[in-house]
Formats: sequence, structure tokens, C-alpha cells
Amino acid sequence: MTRAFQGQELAGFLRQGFPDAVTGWAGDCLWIDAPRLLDVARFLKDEPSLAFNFLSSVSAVDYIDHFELVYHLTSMTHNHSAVLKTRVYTRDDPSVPSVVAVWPGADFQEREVWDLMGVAFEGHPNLKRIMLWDGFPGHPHRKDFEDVVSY
Amino acid sequence: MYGFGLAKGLMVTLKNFINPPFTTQYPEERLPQHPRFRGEEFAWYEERCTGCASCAKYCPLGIIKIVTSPSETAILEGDKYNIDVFDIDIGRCMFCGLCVEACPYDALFMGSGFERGRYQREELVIGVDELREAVKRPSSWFRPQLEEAQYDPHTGEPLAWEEVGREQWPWHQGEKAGARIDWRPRRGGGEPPEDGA
Amino acid sequence: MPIRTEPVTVNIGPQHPSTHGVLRLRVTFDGEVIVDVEPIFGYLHRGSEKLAEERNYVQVLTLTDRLDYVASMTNNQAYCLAVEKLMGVEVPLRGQYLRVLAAELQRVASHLVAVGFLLQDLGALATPLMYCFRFREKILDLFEMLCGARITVSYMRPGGVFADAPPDFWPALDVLLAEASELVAELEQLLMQNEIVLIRTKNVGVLPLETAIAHSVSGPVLKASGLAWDWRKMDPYDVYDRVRFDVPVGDRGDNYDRLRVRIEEVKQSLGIVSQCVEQIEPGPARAELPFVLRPPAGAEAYGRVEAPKGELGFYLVSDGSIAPYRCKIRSPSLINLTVLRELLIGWKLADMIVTLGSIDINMGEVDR
Amino acid sequence: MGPFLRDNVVFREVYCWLGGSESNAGLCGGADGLLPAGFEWAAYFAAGFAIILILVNGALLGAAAFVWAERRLLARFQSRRGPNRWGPWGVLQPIADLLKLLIKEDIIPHAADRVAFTLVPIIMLMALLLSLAVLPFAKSAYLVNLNIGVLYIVAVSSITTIAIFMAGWSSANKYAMFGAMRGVAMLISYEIPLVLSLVGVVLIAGSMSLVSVVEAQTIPFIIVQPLGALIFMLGISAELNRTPFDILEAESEIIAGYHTEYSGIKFALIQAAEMAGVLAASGFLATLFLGGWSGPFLSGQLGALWFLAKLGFFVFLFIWIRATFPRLRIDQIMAFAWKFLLPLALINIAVTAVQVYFFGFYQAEVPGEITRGELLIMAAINIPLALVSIAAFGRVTREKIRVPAPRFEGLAPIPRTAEVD
Repeated sequence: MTRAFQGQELAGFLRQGFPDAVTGWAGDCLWIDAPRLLDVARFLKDEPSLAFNFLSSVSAVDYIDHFELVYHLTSMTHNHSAVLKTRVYTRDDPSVPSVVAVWPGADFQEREVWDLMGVAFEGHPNLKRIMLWDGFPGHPHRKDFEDVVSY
Repeated sequence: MYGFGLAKGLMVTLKNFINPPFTTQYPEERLPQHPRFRGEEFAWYEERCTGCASCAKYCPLGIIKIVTSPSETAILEGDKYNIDVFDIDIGRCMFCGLCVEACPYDALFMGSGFERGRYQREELVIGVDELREAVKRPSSWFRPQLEEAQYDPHTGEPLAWEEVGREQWPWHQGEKAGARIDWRPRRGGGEPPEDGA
Repeated sequence: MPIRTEPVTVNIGPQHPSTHGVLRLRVTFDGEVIVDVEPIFGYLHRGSEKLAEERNYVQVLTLTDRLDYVASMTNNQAYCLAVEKLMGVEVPLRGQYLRVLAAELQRVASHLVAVGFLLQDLGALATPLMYCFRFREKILDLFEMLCGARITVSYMRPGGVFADAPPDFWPALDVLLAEASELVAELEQLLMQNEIVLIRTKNVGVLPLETAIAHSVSGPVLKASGLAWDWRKMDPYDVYDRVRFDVPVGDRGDNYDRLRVRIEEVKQSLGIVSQCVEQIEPGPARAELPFVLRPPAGAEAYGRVEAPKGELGFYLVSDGSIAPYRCKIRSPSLINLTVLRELLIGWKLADMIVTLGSIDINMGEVDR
Repeated sequence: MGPFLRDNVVFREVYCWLGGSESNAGLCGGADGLLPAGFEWAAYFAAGFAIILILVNGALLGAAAFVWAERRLLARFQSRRGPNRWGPWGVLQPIADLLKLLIKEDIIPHAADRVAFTLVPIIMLMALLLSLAVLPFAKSAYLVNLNIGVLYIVAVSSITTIAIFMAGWSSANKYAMFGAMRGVAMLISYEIPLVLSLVGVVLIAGSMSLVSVVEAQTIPFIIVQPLGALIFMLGISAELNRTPFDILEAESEIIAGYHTEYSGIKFALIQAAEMAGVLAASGFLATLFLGGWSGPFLSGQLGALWFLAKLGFFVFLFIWIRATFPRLRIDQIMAFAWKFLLPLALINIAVTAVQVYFFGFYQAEVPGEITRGELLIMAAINIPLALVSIAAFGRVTREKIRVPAPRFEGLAPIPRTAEVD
């Protein structure tokens, strides 16, 4: 069975290296402060006892007052999984550090989050729209997106 | 060595060359179909339909259009409505069968054919009169009572509304499709809900 | 005097016989050798995730059939697992067996499509494709018997399957299982020793294991690179912990290994189906759930399944209403394509077509 | 009147029937024909036209028949029925295809080089029909008995290379350009093993004329010259870009290769040339290696039937291979030609030359005369030799399974933000 890391347990691991990075936990997810995301990610991947080398999925959820980015991680060496979350509170061009440097698999998923939700990723090698054409106005997955294009 | 793998491949194709072909010639020969096949022409029993439009509400694409008018007889006793318009636009329908699943009175059944193609898009809308006169060979999809009766729409006789039976689905007792009632225990125990809101 | 050559950019465009759907690759060639590849998606983007936010939980199911339209059973299974995690529902045993049985049959059908079209890309004019589709046709007839439709099945419901299998399904399934091994043997005899297939696929498009894991590649592509990672074994859902099967593994991670892993998986899946047929007992096929589901507000769940293309995941967030607040789909084909540049640069045009075919993508799932 | 036309049956009959008079009594036996005396030239023209009519229509209808046969047989290999709606067993299907293609709009791309674009189908068909001139269909039923028949075939069949490159270049389409470049590379490098494989046959037969090759085949040369037959078969299937060498029009890679832009009647002609090409190639194979019209009995009267049977066998073989094998890659095809076929051809020539000298000239009464017994001995030597050399050189080519390709660090990747189109 894949053991799901509890938020608290994961926070314990992070306390020594990144005292101020953890902003909270609930059940099996852990909230991380957005600017510190990249080094926490690198730590989670390189730490031999954690070894989260497989990034399952990057998702973004629009909670009207803030965007939440959800990273589902898995370790293929220890067969355990964890959920990492960050929050961005601005609605006009929110941005989060890109984790492509740590997990290249996030390349297309981050482009899709940028394309459909509008959350930019600094440090992404080729941040372009992936699903929609470049001139598309707005980001459709946002809750306040009104359908301006189709007739 | 160089040639053996290739030769084995040739033998496989030769074996298939000799065996009879696998395909059937469609208009003349037809493949046997299973009674559960979700066909195109819907079987609709007006005697059972109360015009509650649960099917229209539950259809993911919203392509069922129902217009009812209050029937003149015994309005107070909640007599059934007259159904003036009952259009199913099978031009946009994906035959998922959720409308049949949602119908609380087993009035709507999936059809069993797939040859109702037309040249104009408007003709793809099944009107209420066509539903009335259609020869009703309902598919047994989501209708276990037809399955227990081993009814096969492709070979069996058309069924009138009395013979088609009705399944007591657990959720049909306490809840109209779409209304919000807390979840009833197994249908064996408990009395019918008081308010029925 | 070196010949002056300049790279030419060709659109292996959305309309091309072997891009397995509407994928557009902007490829820069230096002669026949690929210098740079850039995939462009979006031609089949239907906005399924946004659509899911305005439909109730059972209506979203009809959306999931159309994601990976070659393996709709496993899409349903992934979605239903996510909803059941959201609602905390326990699926009765017979329902789980029926689900595993349908999912494994769908895996066989999906791998047959992958192998058949890979050979079509190699140039064998539709003959292996026809043999694969003949075998797949038999499986689709079983699906029609099971749920009334062949491709867009929407057979499963949160809480189990929509209805039990009809009585004449089981003898038909036994007939299929009897002749299945002989059909697979015929396919293997035609393909696996064929020198031309060997010389075209061995050592071509080699994907080292570290690159595969780093690029979050999953499914047969990852197994071919040497790691026996299969979610049915690592995190068993439904009844996968009660059936015995082993995970085929390749050693070099080239096109030939991916082809061999898929054919091995077909055999394993047929084994699982026969075990399911033995172990299944009568009982309810579906949990007693209200007609319109209302998960608790603020609940979220990530249901993942080992789909034929890789790890298919649904991340559902509920706000207490009858429709999901957010439904994110983790599509294996899109993420397996991140590794396309590493696999293609430096190879020839003919190898590009074969490598793309061996990754086995489905554009309905890539573009959602 | 040239000598070669005199012994052509069809020509002589039509000419004498129309223009027979005492001036050409030697040929026509003095009976005066329909036309008055002065119109020999009209009779000559009519007779020539009759032959062309027969040959060209024979080739094109043969192409249509081959299209039908290929679709039906391919279908049966894939366990399905081929076209069977038009006419009994779908016999009128090629006619229906032809009519459809005639009606279809004949598009010439805007940026195309119009002259070269329109010339291509004509050249391809011309090359094919020219090569049919020397083919002996029956005992004395051939258009001409060139004494350099074999050389003539190979020379004419290489015209298609120019036509293919013209098609690729003139249709201003990147896929067509890929197809054309591949075509030129492949076709030229397969000419050499093709020609060398025929040297063995010519050595034994003592002359290049196909008619004498057929007469010299007391034993079908496929047994005496197994290596030559194999190389010729592989070479000719590369010339016609049949599987496994069909990279010219690799549907899955470069859509339709050199004839991507062709439509309507031009496309029909290119397809007809290609299909009739397979018939012609099977005809040459039958003539050179299976003894053309000389069958075990009644070969005088039933010569044409024997020829058709052997032609049908090779056509079936081509279709069978097309149904089964995938395609090779361009560099593997080139390695196959230069490292596998060429050495085999050279070995074949060396061995045949020694045998022909030993049997034909060393102590034979009539120089160049090889008896049936000696041919059997040669066969006994050549067949094991063929197996050994194929095994040896097969290993050479198999070693060349590609080691993973060198990375392209040198070439800086094109910046991806540039939006080209």
C-alpha cells in the first residue's frame, strides 16, 4: 500500500531545514509559503529518507480570494506519497516559482496551469499557452471568467 | 539468422489468407446485438409519462424539450399533464442513457436500432407524435424487469405500456430525481417520507 | 568543400496519418535527422474540466468516457474511485470484481490499439492492425453485452457498476478467454521475431530510467525503462490485491521493449480476467447511494488508477453542492509527452514516427 | 520496313491485309490488300497503331487488373473481403476508381513548377511502356527481339528515377521533397545490384535477347542462379518501391511522398504506372528466371498461358510480401544494398563465370553450349553457395543495429519562442 504522509509528519521533517517555510497542515496535505517552494521541493527530492522523485500532478484551484496550487508527490523508492500546497493571494498576474528545475515532468502541467488558470511560474523555460491559441483573452478556468470568445 | 523471422511472419499471413474472412457484409448480413444495446429511437410510453421532465433535467446535454399544459379533467386530484411537446434531439444526443436512468416512472426506454440517420439536422429531432406512433421495442438498458423477462427487442414483439413492467428503484420511493431529500435507508425498512418535499 | 545545408522546419501537422490524433509537431530537420521538436497541443481541447464544474457527479461520468476514448472503462474507474474517496463509500465485492474485469478487458483492447497502430507506423500495411482489431472487436462485443455501448461505455457509477452483468455475458467471456491466448501467440509470431521490426525498433528511442522518473513518465513507457512500477501493485485499489499478476519490465527502454511490455501486459490482463471469473460471487453490484450525490463541503480527493497509458488521476474538490467545485484530470499521455524532446532529437524522421507510436498517446486525453 | 517489324505476327498480318500488293510480295505473298497500290504507308501506319493499341491497352488494363487483384488479396490476407460491390467480386472496382479519379479536380499547387509537374506522369508511363517492348509474351508474340534486351530493360527502368525527383521538386511540398530525396538515393543505389544480378543469367544464356534467354532455359534459371534471382527480386521491388522498400511513398512518415500533391488524372496515371510496373517486373522475373513461355508441355500453343501463370505467381509473391512486412529505414536500406546485395552479386558473377568457362568453353564441342546435365551440376553448386553467403552477409548487416544516436550538442536548438507560421 502507498503510505500517505500526514501533513504534521512532513512538517516535522521540514522544521530543521526550513523553519519559516511551513504555513500549516491539515490531514495529509501541507501548506508551504510560495517563495520557498523551490528549495523545499529540492529538499524533498534529495533527502534520501523522503526521496520524492516522482511528481504525479500539478493542479490549481481558484478559491475566489486566493489560488491554491496542489502538488501530488510520490516516492518511487519508498512507495509513499505526499500532497504539497501553496497559496497565492493576488488575482492579477499571480506567480509562483517553477519546479521544472527539480521535476522536469512539471513542464507541460505548469504551462497548462498558466494557460487555463493564469498563475505564472518564474523560471519556467518555455512558459507559453499550451491548450489555447496565443491570442486568447483571459484564463477560462477562473471562476470569474465570462465567455467572451464563443458566440 | 536473417530470414527465419520474416518467413514465420509470411506463414501467419498465409494462414489468415486461407481462413474464412472475419468481417460480415453489413446490409445483407447483420451482427447479433445484445438486448442491452442503447439504440437511437427512444421507446416512450405516454400513458406513464407525467411530464415531470426529470429526464430533461438529468440529461447532461439538455437536449430533451418538454412542454406540458394542464389537462382539463380533475386538475385538483393531480391528474397527469397533457404533453404537447416532447422533442429529443438525437442529432446532439450521445446515447448515455442517463435520461432513462432518471425517469421515475419507467416511461422512457432506450431504443434498439441505430439506423435512424437523416440528411437534414431538423429531421434528427424525434417529435412527440413520432414517439407516440413508433413501434415500441424498448432496449433492456437499466430496465432489469425486461432482462428478467428475457425480452429481446431485436426479435421480440413490440410491448405495450402494461407489459413493460416497472422496477422499484430504491431511490424512487423517497425522492423525485433532482429534489434534495436525505438518503433513505435500504428500501426494506422505514415508512414513506412525511413531507415528500 | 562542405555542402551548405540549412535546417528545414516541417509541420508534422495536426492532420497527419501517424500522430495518433490531432497532435502537431513543429520539427526542424537537418536532412533526415531531427534537430529540434516542439509539440503543439490544443486542437482537441473541449474544456472537460470546466464542463465538469457545471454537471452533477454522475453526469461528469459521461465526460470521462471521452477523455481517453480508447480506454473509457479505466477513465470511469479512476473517476469513480475519486468520488468514492470523496464520499467515503465502500463498494460491494461483486461490484469491485466487475470493475476490475471490465478495466482489464479495456487494457487489453487499448494495448491492441497501441501495438496495431505502432506496426502501422512501421509500415506493415494494416495487416497486424487488422489482426489486433479483430481481437479488439471481440472485446467490444463483450462491452456491448455488459453496458449497451462499445466505446463510450459509462458502465461504472460511484459506488460500483450501473448493473450486474447479464447472464449470457459469462459464457461469451469464457469463449473469448479460450481463444485469446492463441490470438496473442499469432500476433507474437508475426511481430516479435520479424527482423525488420527488430532492426527498426531495437536501440531506437532509448529512454534512461532516471530521465523517465524525472519527467514523471508512467505506464508501459516507464516499465520498459526498467522500473516495475504499477499502481495496481503499489497502491492496490478495488480487488487488485486478491488477484495474482506480475508486472513486465524492459531492460533498455527502447521501442522494442515498450512493444514487448505491452504484449506481456495483455497476457497478464487476460490472466487477471480469468482469475476474476473464478473468484466472483453473487451479491449486490452497487452500493445504495442517493440518486444525486452530495459529498461533504470542503472535501477533496485524488483517485489514481493504472490506466493503459499510465497513471490516470482525478483530483476532485467538493463544496457541498451537487457538482464538483474543481475536477482536475492528471492525463498520462500529456505528461508522457514531456519526454518527447529527449527521445527524438538526433534521430531520423522514420524513428520519430515509431517512437511517437511507441509512447502511445491519445489526444482526447492530452487535450482534454 | 525495319527487320524487327517483319517477324512480328500482328504487324505482318495487318500490313498485308491492308497494303498487300506485288511490290511487297516477298512479305505478303502477293495477295493485294484493301488499299490501292500507292497507300503502303497508310497500311504501315495502321499496322504500327494496331501493335501500340494492343501493348498500351494491355499494360493499362493489366494495371487495372493488378489493382483489383492487390485489393482483393490484401483484404484476404487481413481476413476481410475486398471490394465486392461493383460487379461480381468487385471486378468493376478499378473502373469505378478510374472514373472517380477522372472526375476529381486536377489541382496544380500555386508554387509548383507547372511544366515539370505535368510532365511527371507522362514520363513514368513512358518508361514503363518502353520496357514492355522486349517482353516475349508467347512463342513469337513480342513487339521486338532486341539482341540487347536485358540491358535495354535496366536502362529504361532507370528513367523513373528522374520522374520521381521531378515530381518531388516541382510540387513545392516539403513531404514531396523528402520523398524525392529518398527516392533518388535508393533507386540509384539499387540499380547496381540489379544489373549485376542479371550478368549471371546473360553469361549462361550466352546472349542478352530475352527470347534466346527463354530458349536457353532448359532448367528454370531460378534453380541455376538462386543468388541472381534473389538479388533481382529484391532490387526490382526496391525499384518499384514495394514493401519493405516503400520509403518513397511511406504513408505513415511522409504522407504520400513524391506524389502528395497529385490528384485527378495525374494521380491515376502515376498509380497506373506503378501498378503496371509491378506487372512488368513480374513479367521480367518470369521470363529471366522461370523460363517465360516455355512450359513442360504444349509450350508452343499454350506459351501465353504458361507466361501468365508464372507472372501470376510473382504478382502473388509481391502482394504477399506487401501484406506482411513493415518498412526499413533509409539508412538501413542503403546498408542493405551496398553491404548485402552488392557482395552477393559479385560472388554470383564470379562463380557463374568460372562455371560457364569450365562447362561452356573448356572442352565443349560447340563453344558456349551448356547441356542440361551441366546446368544441374551448376545448380548443385550454386544453391548451397547461396545459403552460405546469405548467412555470412546477413550477419554483417545485422551487426549494424544502431547504437543510440550521437547527441546533437553542436547544433544550438532553434529558440522556441520564434513563432514561424
